[in-house]
Amino acid sequence: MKLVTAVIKPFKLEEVRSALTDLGLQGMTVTEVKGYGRQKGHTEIYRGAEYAVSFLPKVKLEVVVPSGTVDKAVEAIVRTARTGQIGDGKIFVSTIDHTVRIRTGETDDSAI
Amino acid sequence: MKLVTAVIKPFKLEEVRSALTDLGLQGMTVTEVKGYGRQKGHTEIYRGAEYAVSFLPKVKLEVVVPSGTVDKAVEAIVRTARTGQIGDGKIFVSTIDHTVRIRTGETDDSAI
Amino acid sequence: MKLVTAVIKPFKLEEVRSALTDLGLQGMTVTEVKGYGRQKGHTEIYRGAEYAVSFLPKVKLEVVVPSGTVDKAVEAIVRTARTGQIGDGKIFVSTIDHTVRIRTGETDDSAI
Amino acid sequence: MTLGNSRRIATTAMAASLLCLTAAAAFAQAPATPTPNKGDTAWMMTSSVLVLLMTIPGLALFYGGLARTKNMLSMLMQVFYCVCIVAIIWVLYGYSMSFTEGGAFNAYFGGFSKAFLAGVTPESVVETWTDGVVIPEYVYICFQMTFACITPALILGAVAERMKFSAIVLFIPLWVTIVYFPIAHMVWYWAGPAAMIGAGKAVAAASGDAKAAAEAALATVTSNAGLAFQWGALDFAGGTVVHINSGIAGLVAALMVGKRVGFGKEAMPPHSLTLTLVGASLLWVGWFGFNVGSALEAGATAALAMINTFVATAGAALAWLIAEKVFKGKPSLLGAASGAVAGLVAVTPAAGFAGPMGAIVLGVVAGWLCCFFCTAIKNAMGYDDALDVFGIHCIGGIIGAIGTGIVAAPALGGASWFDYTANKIADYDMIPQLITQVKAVLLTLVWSGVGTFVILIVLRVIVGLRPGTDQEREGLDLVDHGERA
Amino acid sequence: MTLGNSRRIATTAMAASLLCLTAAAAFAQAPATPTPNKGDTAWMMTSSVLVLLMTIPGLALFYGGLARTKNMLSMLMQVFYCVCIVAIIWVLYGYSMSFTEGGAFNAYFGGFSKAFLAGVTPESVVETWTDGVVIPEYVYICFQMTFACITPALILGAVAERMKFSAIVLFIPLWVTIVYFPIAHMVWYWAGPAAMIGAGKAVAAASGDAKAAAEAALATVTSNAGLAFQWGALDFAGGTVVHINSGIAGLVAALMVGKRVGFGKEAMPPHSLTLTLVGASLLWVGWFGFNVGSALEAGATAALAMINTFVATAGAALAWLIAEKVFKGKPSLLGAASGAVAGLVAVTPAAGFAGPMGAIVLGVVAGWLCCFFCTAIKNAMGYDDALDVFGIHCIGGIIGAIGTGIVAAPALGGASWFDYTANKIADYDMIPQLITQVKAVLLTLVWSGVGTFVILIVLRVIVGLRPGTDQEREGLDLVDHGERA
Amino acid sequence: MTLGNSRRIATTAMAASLLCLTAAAAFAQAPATPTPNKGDTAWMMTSSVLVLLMTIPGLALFYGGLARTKNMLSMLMQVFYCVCIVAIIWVLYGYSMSFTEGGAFNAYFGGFSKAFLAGVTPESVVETWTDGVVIPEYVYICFQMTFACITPALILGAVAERMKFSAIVLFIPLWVTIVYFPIAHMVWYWAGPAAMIGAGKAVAAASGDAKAAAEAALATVTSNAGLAFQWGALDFAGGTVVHINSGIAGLVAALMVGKRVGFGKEAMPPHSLTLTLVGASLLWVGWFGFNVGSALEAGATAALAMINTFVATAGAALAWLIAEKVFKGKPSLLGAASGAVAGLVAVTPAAGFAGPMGAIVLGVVAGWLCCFFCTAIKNAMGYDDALDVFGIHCIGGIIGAIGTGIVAAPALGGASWFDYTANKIADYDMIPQLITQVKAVLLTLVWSGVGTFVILIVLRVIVGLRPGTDQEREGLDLVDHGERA
Ligand SMILES: Nc1ncnc2c1ncn2[C@@H]1O[C@H](COP(=O)(O)OP(=O)(O)O)[C@@H](O)[C@H]1O
Ligand SMILES: Nc1ncnc2c1ncn2[C@@H]1O[C@H](COP(=O)(O)OP(=O)(O)O)[C@@H](O)[C@H]1O
Ligand SMILES: Nc1ncnc2c1ncn2[C@@H]1O[C@H](COP(=O)(O)OP(=O)(O)O)[C@@H](O)[C@H]1O
Repeated sequence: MKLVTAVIKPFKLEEVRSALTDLGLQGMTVTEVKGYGRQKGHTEIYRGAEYAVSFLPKVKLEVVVPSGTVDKAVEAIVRTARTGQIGDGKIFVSTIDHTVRIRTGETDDSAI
Repeated sequence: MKLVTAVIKPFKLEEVRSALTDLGLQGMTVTEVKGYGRQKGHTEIYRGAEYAVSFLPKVKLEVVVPSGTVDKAVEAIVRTARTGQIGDGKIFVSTIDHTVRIRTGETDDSAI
Repeated sequence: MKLVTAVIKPFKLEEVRSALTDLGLQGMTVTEVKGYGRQKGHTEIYRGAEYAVSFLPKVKLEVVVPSGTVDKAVEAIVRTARTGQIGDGKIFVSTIDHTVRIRTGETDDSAI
Repeated sequence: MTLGNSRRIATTAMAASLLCLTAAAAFAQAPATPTPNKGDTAWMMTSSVLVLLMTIPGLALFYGGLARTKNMLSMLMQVFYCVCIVAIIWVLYGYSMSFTEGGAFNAYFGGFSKAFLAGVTPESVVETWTDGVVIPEYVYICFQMTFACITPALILGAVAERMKFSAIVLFIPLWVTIVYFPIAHMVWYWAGPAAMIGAGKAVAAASGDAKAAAEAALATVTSNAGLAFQWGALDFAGGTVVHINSGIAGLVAALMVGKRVGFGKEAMPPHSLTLTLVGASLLWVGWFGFNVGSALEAGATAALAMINTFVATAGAALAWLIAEKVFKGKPSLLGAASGAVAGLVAVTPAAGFAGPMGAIVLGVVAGWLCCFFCTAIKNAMGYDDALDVFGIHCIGGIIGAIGTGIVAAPALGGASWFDYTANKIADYDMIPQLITQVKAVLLTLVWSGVGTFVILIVLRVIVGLRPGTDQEREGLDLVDHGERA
Repeated sequence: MTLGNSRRIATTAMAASLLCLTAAAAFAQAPATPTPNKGDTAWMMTSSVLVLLMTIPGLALFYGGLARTKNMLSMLMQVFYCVCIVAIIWVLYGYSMSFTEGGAFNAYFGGFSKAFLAGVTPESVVETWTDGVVIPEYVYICFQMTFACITPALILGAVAERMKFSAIVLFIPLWVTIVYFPIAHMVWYWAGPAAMIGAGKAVAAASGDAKAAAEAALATVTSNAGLAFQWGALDFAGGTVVHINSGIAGLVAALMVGKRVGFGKEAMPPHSLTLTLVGASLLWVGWFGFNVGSALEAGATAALAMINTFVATAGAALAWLIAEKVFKGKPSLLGAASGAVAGLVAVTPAAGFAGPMGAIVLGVVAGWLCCFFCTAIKNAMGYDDALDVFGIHCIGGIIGAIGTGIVAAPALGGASWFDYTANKIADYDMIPQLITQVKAVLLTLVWSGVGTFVILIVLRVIVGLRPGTDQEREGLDLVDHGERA
Repeated sequence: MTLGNSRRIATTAMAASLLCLTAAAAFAQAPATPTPNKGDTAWMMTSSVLVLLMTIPGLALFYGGLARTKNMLSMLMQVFYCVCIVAIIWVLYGYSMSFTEGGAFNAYFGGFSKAFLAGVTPESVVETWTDGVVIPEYVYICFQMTFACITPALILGAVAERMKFSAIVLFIPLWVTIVYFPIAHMVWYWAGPAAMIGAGKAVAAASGDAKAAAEAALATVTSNAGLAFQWGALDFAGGTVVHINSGIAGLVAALMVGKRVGFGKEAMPPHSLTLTLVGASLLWVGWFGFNVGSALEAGATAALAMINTFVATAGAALAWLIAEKVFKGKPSLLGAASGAVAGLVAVTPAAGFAGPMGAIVLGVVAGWLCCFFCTAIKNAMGYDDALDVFGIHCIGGIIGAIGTGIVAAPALGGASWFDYTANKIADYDMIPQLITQVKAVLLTLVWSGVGTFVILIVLRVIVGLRPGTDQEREGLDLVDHGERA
C-alpha cells in the first residue's frame, strides 16, 4: 500500500474529495496545516508592529491506497486541485508496510 | 524503527495513550484531524442553507517505535481504541530511516 | 527524496524555518500538534476538578528534501531548535517514493 | 379635518400628560418654556447608549459570527466605520436634513438651518409626543444619531464577505444623505404637539370669518411635516425608516454586488454561532433603547413599548423554532436568534400602539413568515443576500408596518393614536389606516430601492464594488485590513 | 400585632418617603391616585434591561464557556429558549399566579384575575415598598418577568451537556408553573404599603368596640400575603425565590438526570474561560438591575443595594481567590468568577438590609463556604452538578438568607426593616428573625425539591431525559440543533 | 478674587439650575436640606453600572484580545482582580482619602474621617456641581469607586504578558493608595457649590470691616480644595486623574518590568481582534457613564457631555484610519479601535466644556497624534509598552487636558466654566487657562511617575516583578493561574 499525501489549497478540498470518492477510495484523513513555499505570504500590521507572515493556510490530505491505485489517485488530485497559480501544492507518495482496521482487526488492503 | 500512525476517535485518546505508556513507549505526537470514511457524517442547516458534513473529528496519533515493538504497539492500540462501531479508525505502519533527539543529538533507537 | 519530520518547540519555528531557507529549501509544511514525552505537562484545576495535562503544544515541521540534502537539513534543525532542555523534540527521516508539483505536474526532485 | 391631515401617536403618552396638566393647572397659568424632566432625560440618555450597544458590539457580532473566519474583521470593521462616519455626518448636516423645516422640499427632506448644529445649546430642548414634555436637544440629537448609525450598518449584512472596503467607505455617506435623511424626514418630521394642539383649539374656538383663517393656520401646521407623516402613517420606532429601508437597500445591493465566489457550491457555514447569539442578545437588550426610547419620555407609552418588545420577540423566536422543528426536524440556535430579530423588527413600528397580546401575535406571524422567506423563498429565488437582511428586515418590517395597522385597533387591545388637532385619542378606523400603512411601505421601498441602485451604479463605475476573486478567496480581513481574526 | 404578622422592608425607603410626605402635606390634603415619578420609571426600565442582559448573553456565556465545545450551542440555546418561553407564559398567567390574590390558596399561589394581563393598561400603576410611590404596572410586569426568566435558566447548569432539548422544552414551563410562580407568590405577594399603613393607623386610632373591628381589618390585610411574607421573612431581591429555589432544583435534576458519560474518567475542562469571564462580568453588571431594581424606586434603599452589590461581590471573589491560593497554590480566573457569583447570590436577599461592611463580611463568608462546597464536599459526594448550581446558588443562597438575618441588625450597621402596621422602622430582634429566615429556606427547599422531583419523574416516563450515549458523545449541538459552535 | 482661587465647572449645569432656583423661589424661602431628584439618581446609578461594564468585560477584553492566547486569562484575571481589590479598599479608606478634608495635607490628600464609610447612611447626600442639586452619597461613592477601579487596571496593559500575578496583587493596592487617591483629591476635592456661592455672596454684600472678614472666609472656602482644583484646572471627567495618571504609570512600569521575552524578535500578534473590538465597543458604550455621569446629574451639561463623547470618538477613529490608509496603505480594525479609545481619552477632560464641533477637532487631533506616537515614535524609542497605555492614555490625556483649555473657549463654541465665587459664568481667558492645564498635567506626571517608580522598586526587591523566562514562554495563564483559555 501507498500513502498519498497531498498539500492543497483549502477551498479545493471538497472537489478533491469527491474525485477520490469517485475512484472508489472510501477513506481519507485531513489536517489543517500551514505551508511555506514559493507562494508569497502577506504582511500584517498591528499598530506599530509589522509581521511578515510567510505561512499560508493549506490542507493536508492523507489517503492510503492499494499500490495499484496510486497513479489514478495522484492524477485525480492533480486534476482537481490545480488552479495553475503558485501555491497549488504538492503530492508525496510513500510506502505503508502494514494497515489495520481497528474495528474489525482486518489488515492491509482489506483494511483500507 | 517504525512509525505507527493511528487515526482514532477523540475520546479514546487517553486510554490509548496509557496503554502505550504501559508498553514503555515514552513519546508520541498527536494531531487533531478530520476523517472521511464509512462512518457517516451529519447534516447542518443554517437558515436555508444545508450542508452535508462528511468529515468527522478524529485524532491522529503518531508513535515511532523500535521495529521489535511494532506488533505490541499495534495490538495495544487496537485493543483500547476499539468500540466495535463504524469509525473506530485505522492503523498504518511505515518505516523510519533515521531518528534524532534534538536535545542530545542521540540517534535512532536511543532517540525514541 | 526523503521526508524530514521534526517535532519542535513552537517558539523555535521561525528560527528553524530561516535556517532551512538558508539551505535553499524553499518549501515546508507545518502542523500544530500536541506532544507527549519526557517533558512533564502541568496540572489544571477547574473548581474541584483536577486534570493532569500530559500533552504539550508542539509544532511538527515536514520538509521533503533531495536525499543528498538530508544531513544538512537535519543538522540545521538540530542546531536551531535546540535549547538543551527536555522537550526539544525529535527528527524522523523517512523515504518518499514519488513527488508531484500540482501546478506544473513536475515530478520528483524538480517538484520539491 | 381629514384623516390624511391628522397626527398620530401613541395615546397613552398624552393621556398621562393630560392628567399632569390638569394637576398643574392650578399653579401655572402662563405658558412658560417647559424644562426637561430629569427622569425623561435619564431614560433618553440610557436609550441612546443602548442603541449604540445594539450596534457595536451587538449588530457587529450578530453579523460577524455568521460570516466566515476570513471575513470576520471586515464585518466588524464595516459596522464600526459606519457608526463613526454617520455620527460625524449627523452633526454636520444629517440632523438638520432630517429634522428641520425644508422649505419647498419640506415634504421630502429638511433644510440646513441646523447644519453644524448651529444654534443648538446645552439648554435647547425639543418637544416630545406629549404637549409640554421636552427633552434636551443634544440628547435628542444623540438618540436619533444612533438610529442613523445603525440603519446603513444593517445593509452591510446583505453584501457581507464580498464588497470591498473602499466602496463601502463611499457608499455609507452617500446612502444616508440620499436615502436615510429624506426618509427619516418624510416619516418623522412634524410641527410638534404644541403647534398642532394650539391650531386645533383655535379652529374649535373660532367662528364666522375667523374660522376660515384658523383653519388655514391649522392646515399650515399640519402640512409642515414629512410626506408619510402627513398621510398619517403609524411608525412608532422606525419600521419603515430603519428596517424596510435597510432591507430593500440590502436586496438591491446584494443583487448589484453579485453572489459570493463559490456561492451555492462551497459550504459557507457561520464561523461562530456563539458570537451570533451574543450579538442577537445584545440586539434584544439594546432594542429597548430603540423602541422604548422612541416614546421620548419615561411614561406610560414607554412602559407599553417595553412589554411589547419583550413578548413579541419571545413569540417570534419560539415561532421560528416551531417552524424549524416541524419542517426540518431540529430547532436551531440560529433559528432562535433569527426569530428574535424578526420579532424585534416587526414590533418596532407597533411597540407603542399594540397591546401585549397583539404584540405576541404580531411576533409569531413575523417569526413564521420570515422563516418561510429566509429558507424556502430565498432558496427558490437564488440571490445571495448573505445574512438575510431582506428576508428579516424588509419582510419583517413590512409585516410590522401593516400589522401595526391591525393591532393598534382598540378592539384588538391596541392603543389607537392621538389626534393632536382634536386633542384626543382618535376613533380607530382600520381599513383607511391599513391603506396608509401600505402607502408608507411603498414610498420607502421605492425611494430606498431606487436611491440605493443609483448610488451603486455610480460607485461601480468610479471605484468598483468587489475585490478580485483571489482576494475574495483570501478573505477581506487580510486584503482590506491586513489583519487576521 | 405579632412578629409573624408584621411586614418588613428596607427602612431607608420609608425614611426617605416620610420626609417627602411631610413636605408634600401642605399641598396635598386629599389622597389622590399617585402618579409614577419618571426617575423611578427610568430606573426600573433600566433595571429590567439589565436583568435581561444578565441572562442573555450573561448567564448563557457564563454557563456555555464552562461546557465543552460540542455542547456550547446547546447551553446557549437552552438559556435563550428559557427566556422566550417564560416571557410568554409570564404574561399569559405567570404574573397573575404570582402577584394577584389567590382566594383560598392565597398563602401558596395567586389567582387568574390578571391572566392575559386582563385589565392592565399603560396607565395602570403598582405600589412599591414606599407608601405613595408607584411605578407603571407594565414596567413592574417586565421587571418581574426577567426574574421569572432567569430562575429556571439557572437550573440548566446542573444538567448541562446531557439533558436532551425536548425534555428541557417541557421542563421549563412545568417548573415555572408548579414551582416558581407559587414560591414567588409565597415570598413576595402582599397587600402593599397603603393598605398596611392605613389598617395600622386605624387600629391605633380606634378605641372600644371599634378597636376589635379595626384589628380584624388589620388581620385581614396582613394575612392577604404569601406564606413566607406572612412569616416576616426578609428577602430583598430573591435569595429564596431565585437562588435557593433554582439551586435545590438543580441538585435534584442533576441526581435524576444522572452523570455525564465519562464523568470522573474523562477530562471535561471548560472550553472557554474567556467567555465564562465575560458572562460573569455581565452577571455582575446586570445584577445591579436585579438587586437595585428590587428597591422598585430610585431612592435611598436603591443606593444602599447598589453599594452592597459592589462590595459583597468583590469580597467574595477575593475570598475565593485566597482560599485557592492557600489550598491549591494558584488563584484562578474561574475561582474569581465563581466567587463573584457566590457573593452576588449571597448579597441578593441582604442588599437593602445590610450596611456595606456587613455586606463585605457576608460576601467573604459566602466566597469561602461556596469554594469549600464546590471543591471538597462536592467531590466527596460524587454527584455531577456540572456547573455547580447547587454549590453556588443554593449554598450561597442559604448563606445569604440566614446572613441577612444577622447583617440586617442595626447594631451591625444594618438597616432593620420597616414595620408598616406600626408605620415605623422595627426594633430588630435577631433570634426570631433568624428562625423565620430558616423557615423560609426550608419552605423553599421542600417545595422546590419535591416539585422538581415530580416533574422530572413524569418527564422521564413521557419523553425521557437523556440522549443516547453516542449522541451525548457527539455533543448536543449537533444532535439537538444540527449546528456547530 | 484671582484666577487661582476661582472654581470652575461646566456652566450649563449652573445655567439650568439658576432657572430652576428662580422658579422655585416663590415656594421655598428657607434653605431646606435638598433631596435628590430621582432622575439624577437613576442616571448616576446607570452611569456607575456603565463604568463597571466598561472595565469588566470591556477593558478586560480590549486588553485580552491584544495579548497572545497563552496570556489571555492572566489579562482578564488581572483586570478582574483590580476591580475587586480596589472596590474593597475604596470603602475601607479610599473614598475618605480622596473626598474628605485632609487637615494639614488637604492640598494633597484627604483624611480618614469617612474610613469604613463612617457616618454615611442611605439618606446621606452629596452636592453636585449645581447648587441645590444633590445625589445620594452611596451612589456617589459607587460612581467614584468605578473610576478608582478602572484607573489601575489601565496600567496593566503596559506590562501585559510578563508581570507576575503576585507582584500585581501587591502593586494595585499600593498604587491606588500612594498615587490614585492623592491625585483624585488634588484634582476633584473642593468645598462644593453652596459654600462657594455663599462665601462669594457674603463678600459682595459686605462692606467696611466686614469685607475683610468675608474675604478671609471666602479664602478659607476656596482653599479647602485639592491643589490642582485650587489652581483652577479644568478636568471634566478625569483626563488627568485617570488617563495621564495611568498612562505615565504604565510607561514607568513597562520600563521597570522590562521587555517581554522575544520582544522585537518573535511575532506577537493579537490573539483575537474580535474580542478587542468587543472590548473597544464596550469601552465606548461604558464611557457614557464615565463622561456623562461626571456631570453628576441628568441635566444640560450631561447632554453636552453625551454628544461630545459620541462625536470626538467617531472623529478620532476616522482620523486614525485615514492616517493608516495614507501611511500604511490599509485602514485596520485595530486602528479604528485604537483611534476610538484615543478619542474617548482626549474628550474626557473636555466633555462638559467643549462644543460638539470643538470635540470633533479634539478627537481628530488625538487620533492623529496618538497614531503617530504608537507607531513611529514608540518604535523609534524601543520600549515595550505592550498595549500602548502610554501612547494612548498618557498622550491622549495630555492632548485632551491642553485641548480642553482651548475648546472650552466660548469663542470656539465652548461653554467656559462657572465661577462659583462670582456665581456666574466666567469670562474665558485662554492663555492663563492653558498654563494652568499644563501645570496640572505636570503635577500628575511627576506624582504618578515617581510614585509608580518607588512602588515598583520596592516590589522588585520584595517579591520580584517577573516570572522566569521559561514560565513566561509557557504563558501566564498556566503559570499563574493553572488554566487555559
Ligand atoms: N519541500 C516541501 N516539503 C514539504 N512541503 C512542501 C514542500 N514544498 C512545498 N510544500 C508545500 O506545498 C505548498 C505549496 O508550495 P509553493 O512552493 O507555495 O507553490 P507550488 O505548489 O506552486 O510549488 C507549500 O505551502 C507547502 O505547504
Ligand atoms: N484509506 C484511508 N486513508 C487514510 N485515512 C483513512 C483511510 N480510511 C479510513 N481512514 C481514516 O479512518 C477513519 C475511520 O474510517 P471509517 O471508514 O469511518 O470506519 P472504520 O474505521 O470503522 O473502517 C476515517 O475517518 C479516516 O480518518
Ligand atoms: N517515539 C516518539 N514518537 C513520536 N513522537 C515522539 C516520540 N518521542 C517523542 N516524541 C515527540 O517529541 C516531543 C519531545 O519529546 P520529549 O521526550 O518530551 O523530550 P526530548 O525531545 O527532550 O526527548 C514529544 O512531545 C513528542 O511530541
